[in-house]
Amino acid sequence: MTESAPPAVELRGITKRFPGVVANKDIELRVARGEVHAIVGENGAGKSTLMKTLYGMHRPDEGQILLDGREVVFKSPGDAIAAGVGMVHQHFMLADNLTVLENVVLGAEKAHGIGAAARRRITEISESYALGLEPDDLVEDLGVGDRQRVEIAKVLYRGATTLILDEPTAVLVPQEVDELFGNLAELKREGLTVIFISHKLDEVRKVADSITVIRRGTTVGTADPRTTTAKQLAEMMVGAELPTPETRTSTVRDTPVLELRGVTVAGQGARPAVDDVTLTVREGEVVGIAGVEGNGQAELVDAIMGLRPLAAGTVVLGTDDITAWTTRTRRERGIGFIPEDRHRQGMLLDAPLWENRVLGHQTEAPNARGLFIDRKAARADTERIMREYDVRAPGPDTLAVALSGGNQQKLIVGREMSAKPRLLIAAHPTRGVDVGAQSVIWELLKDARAEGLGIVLISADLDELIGLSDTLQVMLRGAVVATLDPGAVTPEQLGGYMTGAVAGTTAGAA
Amino acid sequence: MSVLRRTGQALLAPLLAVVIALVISGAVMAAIGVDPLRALSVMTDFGETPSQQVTAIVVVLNRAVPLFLAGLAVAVAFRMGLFNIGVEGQYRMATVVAAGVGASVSLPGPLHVLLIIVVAMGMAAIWAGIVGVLKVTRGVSEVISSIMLNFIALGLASFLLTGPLRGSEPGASIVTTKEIPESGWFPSLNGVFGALGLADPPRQLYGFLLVAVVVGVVVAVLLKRTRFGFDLRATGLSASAASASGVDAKRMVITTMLISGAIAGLIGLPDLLGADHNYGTQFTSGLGFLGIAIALLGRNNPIGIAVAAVLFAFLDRASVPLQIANIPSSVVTIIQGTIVLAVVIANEVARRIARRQAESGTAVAPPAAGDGSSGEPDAGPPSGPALSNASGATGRTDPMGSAS
Amino acid sequence: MSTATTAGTTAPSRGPVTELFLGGGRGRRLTWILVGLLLLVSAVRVISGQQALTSSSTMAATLLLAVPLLLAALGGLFAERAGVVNIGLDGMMILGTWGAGFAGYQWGWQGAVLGGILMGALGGLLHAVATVTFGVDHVISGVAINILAAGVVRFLSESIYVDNPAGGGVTQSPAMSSRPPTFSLPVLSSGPDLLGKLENLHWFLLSDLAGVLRGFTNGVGVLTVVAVLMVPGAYLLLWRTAFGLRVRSCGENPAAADSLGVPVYRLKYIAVVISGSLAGLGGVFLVFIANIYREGQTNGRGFIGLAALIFGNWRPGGLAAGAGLFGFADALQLRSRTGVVALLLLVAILLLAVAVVQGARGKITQAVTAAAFAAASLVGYIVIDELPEGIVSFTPHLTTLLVLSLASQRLRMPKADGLVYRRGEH
Amino acid sequence: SDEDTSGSGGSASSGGSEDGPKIGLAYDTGGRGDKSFNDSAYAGVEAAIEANGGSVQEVSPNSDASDRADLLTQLADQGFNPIIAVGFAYGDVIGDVAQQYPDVDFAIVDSTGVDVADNVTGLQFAANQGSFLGGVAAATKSETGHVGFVGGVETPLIQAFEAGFVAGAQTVKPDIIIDRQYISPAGDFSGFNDPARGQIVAQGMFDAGADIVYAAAGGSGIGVFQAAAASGGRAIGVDSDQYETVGDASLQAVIMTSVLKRVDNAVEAYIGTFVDGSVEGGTDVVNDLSTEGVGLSYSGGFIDDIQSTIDDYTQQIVDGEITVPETPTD
Ligand SMILES: Nc1ncnc2c1ncn2[C@@H]1O[C@H](COP(=O)(O)OP(=O)(O)OP(=O)(O)O)[C@@H](O)[C@H]1O
Ligand SMILES: Nc1ncnc2c1ncn2[C@@H]1O[C@H](COP(=O)(O)OP(=O)(O)OP(=O)(O)O)[C@@H](O)[C@H]1O
Ligand SMILES: [Mg+2]
Ligand SMILES: [Mg+2]
Repeated sequence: MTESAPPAVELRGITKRFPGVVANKDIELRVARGEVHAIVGENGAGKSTLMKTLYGMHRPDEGQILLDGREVVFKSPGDAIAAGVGMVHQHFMLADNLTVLENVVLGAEKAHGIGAAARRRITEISESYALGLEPDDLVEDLGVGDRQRVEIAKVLYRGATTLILDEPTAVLVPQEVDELFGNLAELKREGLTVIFISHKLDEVRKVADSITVIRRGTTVGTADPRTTTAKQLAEMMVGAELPTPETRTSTVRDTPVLELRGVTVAGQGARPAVDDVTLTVREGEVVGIAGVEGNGQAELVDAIMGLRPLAAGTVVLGTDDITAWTTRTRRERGIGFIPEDRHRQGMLLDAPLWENRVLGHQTEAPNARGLFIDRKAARADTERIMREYDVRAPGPDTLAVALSGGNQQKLIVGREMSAKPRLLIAAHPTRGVDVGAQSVIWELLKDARAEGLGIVLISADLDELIGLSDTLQVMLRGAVVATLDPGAVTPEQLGGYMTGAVAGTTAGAA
Repeated sequence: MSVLRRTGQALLAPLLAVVIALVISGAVMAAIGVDPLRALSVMTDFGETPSQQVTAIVVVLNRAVPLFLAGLAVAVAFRMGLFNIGVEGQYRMATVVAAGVGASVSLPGPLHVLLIIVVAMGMAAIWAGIVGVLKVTRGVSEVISSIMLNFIALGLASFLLTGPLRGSEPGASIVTTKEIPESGWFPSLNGVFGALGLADPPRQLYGFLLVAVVVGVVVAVLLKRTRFGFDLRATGLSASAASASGVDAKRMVITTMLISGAIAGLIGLPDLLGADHNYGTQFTSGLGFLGIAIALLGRNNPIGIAVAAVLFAFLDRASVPLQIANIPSSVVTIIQGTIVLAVVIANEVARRIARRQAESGTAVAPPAAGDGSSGEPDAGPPSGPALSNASGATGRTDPMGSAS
Repeated sequence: MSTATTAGTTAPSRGPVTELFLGGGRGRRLTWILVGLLLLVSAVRVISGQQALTSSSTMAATLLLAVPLLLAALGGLFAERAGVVNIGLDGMMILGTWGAGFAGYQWGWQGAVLGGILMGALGGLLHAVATVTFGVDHVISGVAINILAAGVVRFLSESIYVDNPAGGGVTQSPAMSSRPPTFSLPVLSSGPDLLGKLENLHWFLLSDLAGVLRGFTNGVGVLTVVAVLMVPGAYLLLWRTAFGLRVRSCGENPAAADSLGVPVYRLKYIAVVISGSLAGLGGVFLVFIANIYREGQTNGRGFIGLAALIFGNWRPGGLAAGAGLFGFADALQLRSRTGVVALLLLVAILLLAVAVVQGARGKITQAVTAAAFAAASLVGYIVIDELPEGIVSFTPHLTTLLVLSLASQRLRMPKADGLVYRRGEH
Repeated sequence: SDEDTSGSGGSASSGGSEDGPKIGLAYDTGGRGDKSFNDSAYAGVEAAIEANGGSVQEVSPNSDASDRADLLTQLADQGFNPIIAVGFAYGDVIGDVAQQYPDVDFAIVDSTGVDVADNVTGLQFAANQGSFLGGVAAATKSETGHVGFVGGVETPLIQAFEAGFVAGAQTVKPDIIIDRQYISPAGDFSGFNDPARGQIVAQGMFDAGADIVYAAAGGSGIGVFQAAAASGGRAIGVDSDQYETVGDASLQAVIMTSVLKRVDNAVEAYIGTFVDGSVEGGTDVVNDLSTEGVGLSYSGGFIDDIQSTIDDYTQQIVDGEITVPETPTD
């Protein structure tokens, strides 16, 4: 970090406009060689846009990009790759139906072909950075963590010297995050430069050498992670206090809203995806389900929602055995649903907001009148939700796709809450949502809980899980392996249970 | 002001399409030494006498009615992401069976017609239902099964016609079913011309036009206003989101195919009930495929489909006067092809222009500014996202199929 | 795939017989399936006395009927692997027939090949321009191309062939000025024709095998040879080369490919143009049979090719099997109405096997359904002598549909197939 | 209306005098250039114009042939008279149109004018008689005692060809083997336009031992000729003298004869009666062996040696000693 050496990456006065939006305005960024540089900012602040510019995915309307002091112009990612810049996208850029090898060598076939030489090279990379990749695995069979390592392998395979990671930790458990940070440290030692985006400010402070804060498309300043607190960072980002998910006063009542008895869901192979799960959610209780992604949480949610047939067991809502009910009936009778993947299950991206407000509540007031949809009432109610839940969009006729992820999520939360559910299934309710929106969503969940709502909370964010839950259930290979008291467990301990490092007990159950 | 701009943008695409189609067709005609203007005047010349003009209109409308129904049948399925390429076979089966049943019963007028309509809709719905059932229970792609069922319908109709339902004399050169008695005919609308003070044309304007209009309105209301229509469109936009919202995807596939098929069953009836009164070897085929083009042209929207059907019918009629004016009638087919292409290309171009306009117009910070105008350009989806989904669903064995 | 993995994990508990049939990977399994089928068909032939089932004549016809479908399906493979749904295959095939006819009467069969490929490629190019550059929905564009192609060839014939001294007319071209060469295996299927002699003995299995072999080796046209070689060729190109990987990545996740510097648009263009060329080549094949271009000659074969592609799970071997099955059923129905009835016996036996297997697996409903259909087929076989033309005509289509519904395999299309890809918006 | 704007289409003979008939000619699908009955009809019109003056306007139906009625209507509206509809497919619509234009004379090829309208004349052909002779020729010339019949589409019209062919062949050789196969069922007209299937069907017959195959299959017939050429067999053409029209020397060598349907003669004669003013509507003109409306062609000289046999049977049919069936028996 000598003063004289030019920065590895320097962005000067970058401006990028999209139709109707200025995503980046006059951005300045300096990243020194061999450092881990974090970029933080609200949802929609323009972080991804900036990184896409640096990676040649689009060209800036104004401004310059300098690498090691020399100005470069990238016409395509190919140019960026050639200049040693690699990027791991927020949404993985992987072809599911191709193998790890094919995904890695794609576009870089010149280096080692697509055959044995390439396989050797990938194994080499995988071993030296402990990525643990099998070249011939189909990507669709891999979990999130592995997918991310494939992404990293892709970049390393191309000999990148500057690595961009867009929200790499959003979907990882602490152990995986630690592994990732271990990998980053390894990269740093090799002299690679890492730029990474995250909403988890503690994490940022832990791993970054320096931080740039972006607000509303423009740089508001840089911060030193050693001297800046998370609170200060958050204030720079939004001018608001850093929220915490803490809820310590218990509101748990006696009446159960949901009982799962021996719920089993068939899996792909011989092993069931959900294995004999029994648990109870009471009124006013948040039951957190912890688990590394792919351990049956998604299937469990599907089973509760009636989206997947049960191989065995019963689901009881209140006093009703709902095992044979359709998804629609379940929703009508008081189950709210915030799905894990809002683009896939929560929204009609190409439909206007008011239709998205109707979605999932087609048969309920104020959306429906008899067999007809009440368009007027639905529009009006959408406007109410937008107001009450601070959904920032031009109006109820805006297409959902035009909203940022956080705003989409707030609309979903508002929609589900509006139906006054008895039970809420919330899968990753704040994933990829900025701190401001996060606190709004947390507050909403807390308020609803206080009013007697039972909540099943699934989250990869362990702080959120521990902070919000009254009871924690840990899932491993489809089965509940531990029931924990969130008041007495640290994220690290929890991570141990999730990965199976600590054997399952019912430690300090409430 | 903004209303003006909005209507301007809404009209931009169709206008552009017309211009593109005219330019391309004009170029083609010029290339073969035909004066495009003369061709245009021949095409739009509906004759000198009032009777000829009204006849021309009748010819166009009579042709448009089945095309409209075909487009509608395809569009309903398209809207939920199903590609019903099997309309062809559906209406063929419907028509032959309805003709057979219609000829073998005697009922008072309206009941007789009603029976024929119900039989036709039912038969086609069953034929389309097979596609739906195979898709949800066996995971068979609707594209492949409906292509196959088209051929099967062709053979089966031929078997029925030449076997059990044969009504024509052994020597007759056209094999037909028995003629439907007069109580089963659909009265023509020619009385309307008299009422309007127009000449009574020698050709009968199909009374089935009214049925088509009613069906069009019902479909429009069904799709736009009802809960069912919402579920249907939601499934088309995102099958996964729809099922998470409580739509029973399997049932939806079957119901939609049944509705699409039932509409397809009507396609052959204008001719059957209004003119031929029997089904024969010369019965008009190919309407199912044209229906796909019509649906696409009309952007899966009943009004658009009506316009598209009339346009195609108009072009079809023009092929005769073109030949008489010594202009190759294949020009018409080329125009039809270019128009379909032009419309969709125009939609794209118009969308881009609108975006660019918005871009230069609004240059302020993130979309937080909620003044309503900045988001406008996105409000008009290009050719209907349902379409890209429809093709996306082509042959996909989705989770529904795997559950069994 | 899933069966392969289960087989792998349960390997130790398997007896030597199972090992013989199911071990040794895909190649061995395929061989056994083929052998089994031949045995079955052979048995049915002997029982029913329908020599047409495995005669070399039927096999040659199968080949003739299957090759155009195969070429169209291969065309579809390239387009759809690159993410472009090509419902315009039929239109491109029509253009190919016209091009072949036009070039063929002037420059002989080599000219016809070029002419057909060129015209088909033009159709593909148009599809690429519409779908890739303009982002037009693939189905729309394909349908438009089908309509357009029919108009264009009629129009071209009208302007070129009417009053052309070389002959031809609105609906047909003059005859080709030379014929493509054909090949036969010396000694075995020509000259002494040993296979032919063996076939005529009507021995169980041996004669059937001879019939099949002779059908595939006697008087086979150049294009047939080329088309058959294209099946492994397409596999090698798409799965074993960098180009193929890139093409497939465009069909699976174009955004990912783009982010790695793969020129997605260019590749889609190339793939769709190849697709059109192959469909056009299918058209050339049809022209070679007739020696002229004739309007309506394709007769919907492009659509069947598309079906074969889906049937074959977007894989070269699979689509070849689909085209072959269709071609066989079609050949049989064209050759012999009574032969088709024998198929009922075949179906009955197959369904009975399905019933037994399903029953053993404890899937009672499936087993009963299969058994019921087996019984119905058997009754049909016994009762029916000859089917009416209308019914016979759809044998191949019904067969395809039945096999698909029975196999109920998990077909998997390329993930981004049919989705319009727009890079950013700028 | 005949400005000279394009070289194609009906302007060819519009040089005819103003005072001759303005003939409207509505083709069947395929239109002019089909080397078959559309062309034959045109040849008849041409000859008639040669003789009587006048002009012709040709029209063809659209792709799904849904506009046949409109074709006739517009021709009538434009003042064409007489109007000749080529092909039985017009049988469905010609009655309605003709009744609306009682002053125009209509003729329809291959269908009936009886009980249709007073101003419609049917120009019919005893195709079964011609085919009978074809059967005679095939049976006489066959060395293997095995012949074949390939029908395009299983319509009554083509079935009449089959019936005549079978009767003729069996009359000569009662124990002859006759393979019979259609390419597509009734209502599916692809069988007239699929040479590949024609080839495959015929090849099957040749492989099975047939040496002469009769192709009553429209455009698919060329496939039959190909099969004949490939197997060293022979074929019989249909409608027009296909030896002359096939335009391919190697195929000429296998076209032993063609069963002619003299549409040209019938059309020319009809126009003649029109000019004379002796048209009788509501009737059929049957063109059979007695009027030489059907017969065999001798181009290529393949059947010159059996001409006396053919003539003999012709005479028997004309004399009514042999009645040729119109529908096939199994
Ligand atoms: N292709 C695009 N077209 C139009 N607008 C876009 C496009 N990409 C991004 N935007 C807009 O630009 C702004 C910045 O988006 P960007 O993705 O850079 O935000 P971000 O900081 O990465 O947000 P997040 O934290 O949610 O990932 C947003 O308002 C977004 O709507
Ligand atoms: N074509 C587009 N048109 C309009 N807006 C777009 C377009 N593409 C992307 N955007 C906007 O850009 C934003 C950034 O896109 P990105 O893919 O990074 O999602 P995101 O906002 O981070 O969502 P999430 O938090 O769910 O990951 C999105 O919120 C979306 O609203
Ligand atoms: Mg982002
Ligand atoms: Mg985000």
